[in-house]
Amino acid sequence: MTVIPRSLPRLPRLLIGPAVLLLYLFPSVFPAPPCVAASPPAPLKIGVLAPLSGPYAAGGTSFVQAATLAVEQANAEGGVFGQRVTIVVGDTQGRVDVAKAEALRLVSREKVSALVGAYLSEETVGVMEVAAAHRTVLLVPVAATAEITDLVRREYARYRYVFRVGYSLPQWAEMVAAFLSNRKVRRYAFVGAGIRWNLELGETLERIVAPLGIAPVYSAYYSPGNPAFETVAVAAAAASPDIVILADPGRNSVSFLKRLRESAPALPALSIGGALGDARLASSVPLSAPVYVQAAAWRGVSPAATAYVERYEQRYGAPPVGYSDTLPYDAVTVLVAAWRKAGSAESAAVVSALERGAFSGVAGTYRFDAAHQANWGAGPGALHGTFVLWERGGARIVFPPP
Amino acid sequence: MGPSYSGNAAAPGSSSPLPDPVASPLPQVLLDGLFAGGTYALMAAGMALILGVVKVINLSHGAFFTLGAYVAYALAERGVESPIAAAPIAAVIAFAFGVFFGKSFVNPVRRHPFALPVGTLAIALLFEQAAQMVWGPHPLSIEAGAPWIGPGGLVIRRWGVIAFLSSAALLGGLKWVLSARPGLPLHLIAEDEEIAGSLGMDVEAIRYLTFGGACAMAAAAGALLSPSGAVTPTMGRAPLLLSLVVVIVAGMDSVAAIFLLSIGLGIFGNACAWLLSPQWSYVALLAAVCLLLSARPAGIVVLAGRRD
Amino acid sequence: MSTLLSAEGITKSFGATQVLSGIALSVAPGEPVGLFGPNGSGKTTLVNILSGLLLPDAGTVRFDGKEITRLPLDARYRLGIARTFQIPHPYPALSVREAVRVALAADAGKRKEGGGTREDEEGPTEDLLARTGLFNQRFVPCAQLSQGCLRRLEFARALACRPRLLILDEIFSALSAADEGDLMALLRAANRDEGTAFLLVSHNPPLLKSLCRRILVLKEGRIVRERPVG
Amino acid sequence: MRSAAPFSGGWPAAGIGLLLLFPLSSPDAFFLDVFTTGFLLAAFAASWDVVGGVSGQITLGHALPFGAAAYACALLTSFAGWPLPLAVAAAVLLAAAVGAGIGAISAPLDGPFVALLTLALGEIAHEAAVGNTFFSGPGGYAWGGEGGIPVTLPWRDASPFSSYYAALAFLCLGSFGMLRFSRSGAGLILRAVAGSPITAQASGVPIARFKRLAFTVGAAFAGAAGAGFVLHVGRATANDLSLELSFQAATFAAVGGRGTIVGPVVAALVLHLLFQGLSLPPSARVLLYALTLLVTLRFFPGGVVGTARDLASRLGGKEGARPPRRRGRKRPGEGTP
Repeated sequence: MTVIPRSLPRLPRLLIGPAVLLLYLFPSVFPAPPCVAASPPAPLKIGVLAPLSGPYAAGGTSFVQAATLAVEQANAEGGVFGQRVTIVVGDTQGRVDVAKAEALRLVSREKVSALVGAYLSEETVGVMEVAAAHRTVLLVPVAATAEITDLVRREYARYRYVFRVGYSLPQWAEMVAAFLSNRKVRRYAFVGAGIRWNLELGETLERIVAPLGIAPVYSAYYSPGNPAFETVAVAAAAASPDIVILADPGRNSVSFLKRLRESAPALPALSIGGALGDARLASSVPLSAPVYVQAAAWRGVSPAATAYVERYEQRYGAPPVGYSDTLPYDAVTVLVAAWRKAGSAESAAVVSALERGAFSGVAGTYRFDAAHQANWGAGPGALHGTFVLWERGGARIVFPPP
Repeated sequence: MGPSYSGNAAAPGSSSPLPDPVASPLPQVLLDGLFAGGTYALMAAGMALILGVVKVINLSHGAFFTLGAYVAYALAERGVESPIAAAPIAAVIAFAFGVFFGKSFVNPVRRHPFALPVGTLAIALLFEQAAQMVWGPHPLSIEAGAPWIGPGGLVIRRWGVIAFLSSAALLGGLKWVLSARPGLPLHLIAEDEEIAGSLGMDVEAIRYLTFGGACAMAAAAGALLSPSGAVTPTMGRAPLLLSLVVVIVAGMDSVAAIFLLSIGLGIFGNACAWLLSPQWSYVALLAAVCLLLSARPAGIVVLAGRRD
Repeated sequence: MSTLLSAEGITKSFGATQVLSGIALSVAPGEPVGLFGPNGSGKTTLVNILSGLLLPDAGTVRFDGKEITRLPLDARYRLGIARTFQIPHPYPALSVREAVRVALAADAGKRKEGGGTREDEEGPTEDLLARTGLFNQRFVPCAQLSQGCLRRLEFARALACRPRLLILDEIFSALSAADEGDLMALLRAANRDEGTAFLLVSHNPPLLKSLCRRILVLKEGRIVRERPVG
Repeated sequence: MRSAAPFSGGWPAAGIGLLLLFPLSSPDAFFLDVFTTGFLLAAFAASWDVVGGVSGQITLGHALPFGAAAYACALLTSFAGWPLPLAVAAAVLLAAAVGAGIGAISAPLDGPFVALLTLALGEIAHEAAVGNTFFSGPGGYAWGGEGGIPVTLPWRDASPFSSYYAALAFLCLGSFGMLRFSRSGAGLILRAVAGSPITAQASGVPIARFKRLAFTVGAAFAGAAGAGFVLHVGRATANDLSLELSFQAATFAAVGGRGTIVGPVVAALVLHLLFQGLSLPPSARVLLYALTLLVTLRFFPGGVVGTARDLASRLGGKEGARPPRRRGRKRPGEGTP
């Protein structure tokens, strides 16, 4: 870089040289705008948004793995209107600004026909704004915050493209309540990370089980920064509940369960989806008392579920955990079915197809209510998820009875 | 594997054998606090060595802790169950990495007290991402082994004892090394590099060997503690903060202060979780740190007074 | 006012060792006073207490009749008490000119709150640099100055606030003849022309005799003799 | 730091001109969004440099004023219903007050103790934000916690061009203001305090007051960046108070060059655009980011712009002897010896 001689007039001379150079460079960085597609019809793209780096990479990776499997399944069945379906992945890194930027990339540059994502609540609400602004269908498999469906209800015209495939917090509590009453539990302890999602789930569950004569004897929310597992485990054991409900889908659930088994070997535990659905983790926890895991679906719930689990295990070497992989799988399956039903990938048609249709997925048949929330819950005809019990050989479905 | 629960799906509320209720769980909470303090001390041992001799706040210490845990997991998968066997192997691997980074980065950038910690942060990022690529982001877990039951139903956690004893051993060893004959070079470099250099000591070599040694200590700690929780790429971040607190507040001058402060913080954290609420135990710890820092007279007057 | 600076009953101990026990001294306005004592007699500790760097265990320090025992170093500078350090700590990243401007800015802050602005400082800075013979090195980073120039910079910094009392801690030790000559001339000029009193700490009796009118002798933390110079 | 050598005067102007022309090459909305976030993070990195670079107080809690302003904007517009400009002004004032508070607590400390204290204060704020559900929104569910709080904006979907130019204008104004501050009398005194606190104090500088001033000014600019960020993203989340954000600002300053203000801005822009803009696969992105940090810090430990500036001043002739270019300098008066 030669030092620019000082005698020349300053600003214009300086500006022209590098400006021309970089402008010439930059356009070559982005692909030229796609010219008219003369070649065979370009594949239908689904944008998948999930955290693939940072603390939430575990959930995000199984999210993308399941979506890949679902697309391969759709292509095996001949694709959609004769076109192949592919996914384009955006790493949201667990941050709302990155999630919005990646959503923008998938929609404006990759020209995806629909979005599936994201993983955390704050990421998803950010992506909703992008989907609404660009009128792109967005299927939300995992984020459970009520804010998503509330926005659809209050501003239907803008947010009607958003559908939630996963269960909302009240539905989650409803399913857990059904399981507790089935197990004839009277007193339970509720423990989890001190985040809003857990606080709301705990309050909703307490409200729903009260009329059933079930009450929490201990509830504690530890801070993710310094989770004092031992103290919480000791306190939970001291309250001698019938069961400890562990509302932490992340890695802390394993650590906490180990502490609980050290403090109260005979105390049963229920993990609400996530890490403890992984066979490798469950095998490292003493089974001196039942370890129940709640999942969207499990091997044996339906022939489709069994086929999915076997294909997943054969493809990725370990069976799905039943939460951050099964729900995205169903989201992509529902989307492809909606495309086929609507006869086109155009958003308005797909929205009306999703609003009226019933779509079969691994966890059962999905129908969407006025707030575009899938029909999870304990009622008849609802998607009720599965509760399994870990045993030496593997997991056995215990509720609802097959 | 513990005794498998062969009972049928009887109502869990039925009278299953619970240990006789301890009068009040406070002694158990304090004992667990002791063990938690042991884990902070285990991490702090390596950090103190680096801060004292290499004079760098090593933010990659947590990543080497994670490396040790993954080595223990890999060995457990191949049949070497006990973490105590895994610790030395993890230490050797970490020592090699530590020496490499010590020689290629820490030494050349030593003159810049700000670029160094940021560089160690980049090393931590490197390790976390490499661990995620090799073992995947999913949490992994090693069989923890049943705890011992002490007097009055007191649960003595296996990994807690390991953490407490090995941290006492490591810190004791560090104290002996620094004060006795073989540790003289370390001590001199800690005091004044120029003098040590002028006495013909190869300061450069001692520096990166010490860095490697501290990384080995972190990896050994990671291996020893791996059964206590889940093994994930970002598991090293939480203990790093608390050990950093201990090392800087206790200072390098007394190894015993580091051990006692770690135990104190561990017990204080658990007591807060028990008396206040677990949600705010981390905030209570951090508030304690703020008070400790502002109470510690590290102002200008003291420094200048000593210098003249 | 008969005394500019007065100190009574100054005692200070570090841990077990009693460094100063019951020091009393006074400096009249414009009076050149010397402080002589072997190494370890507590000279530097006394200077640190008088300049506000250290708090005494007991005793009071007054300036212009007002008590300033607990007043910090920077406040005393703004009052007109400037000190130099035996071991200077130069700014690593600032030039000589900028170092002097810092002192002027803080001093200007005394007259009108809000710190000196750039323009009105240009004259005094150049003038001060010229008087202390640092004009040619004004853009040299302080860290690269010779020992002699560092002492001149100490002087410039102290003179920046047109002090009424200068506390000089071994300012002349280990200097070249030229530097020593210049600085002695500068000190005499400040004392004669601007009436600046000074307390010169030194272990060089001839130097003290030639500059001071009265010499205090400090031994084991006490003032043992006071010799007026004829 | 030596005042601007002729070499570095030209480059920022060229850079800004370039960024002004860039949108004319019609990039897609994603790239404009990445640039906009880049400008805001660059302003944040520069505000870190006011505290960590100019006044030499290494802070690891600089996300605190940033997040405080973000949350203030969100709470004031969504909960208290304030108009946006008023909320932003109040947010910046709050951030400055937070900075003054941190400055007051950390003034007596120095070195690693300041870093640790600010880190602890930042983590406390982050825990409070994650664990707290502030209030219930119109839908009856609670806002706050890790989900964050939305900001009620007067516009629905801002056009990428308007947010790009707004952020660029903010960056230019902010950096110009911070450069002016770092080269003002107060900036000079702060660099003196950073260099040798004892000599500064012996020159009559009330160092606690000036250290607090550095924190207040840095926090005010950080707050402005935080408010800008929350206007662009539309939501204040606990990540705005996270340790990663504080470390990111410190990293950009280390790579760019502490104390140069321009250095952290350039480093923030280049690193952010390279690693968010090129949409590399995640593991490759993180590995490349870490390796770039290691290599640049290994060969430019004083920071890229810092080293470039020193190199240029050595190249541009014997700087020592020539006074720097200064507009309208009076001839030095006849100093009477």
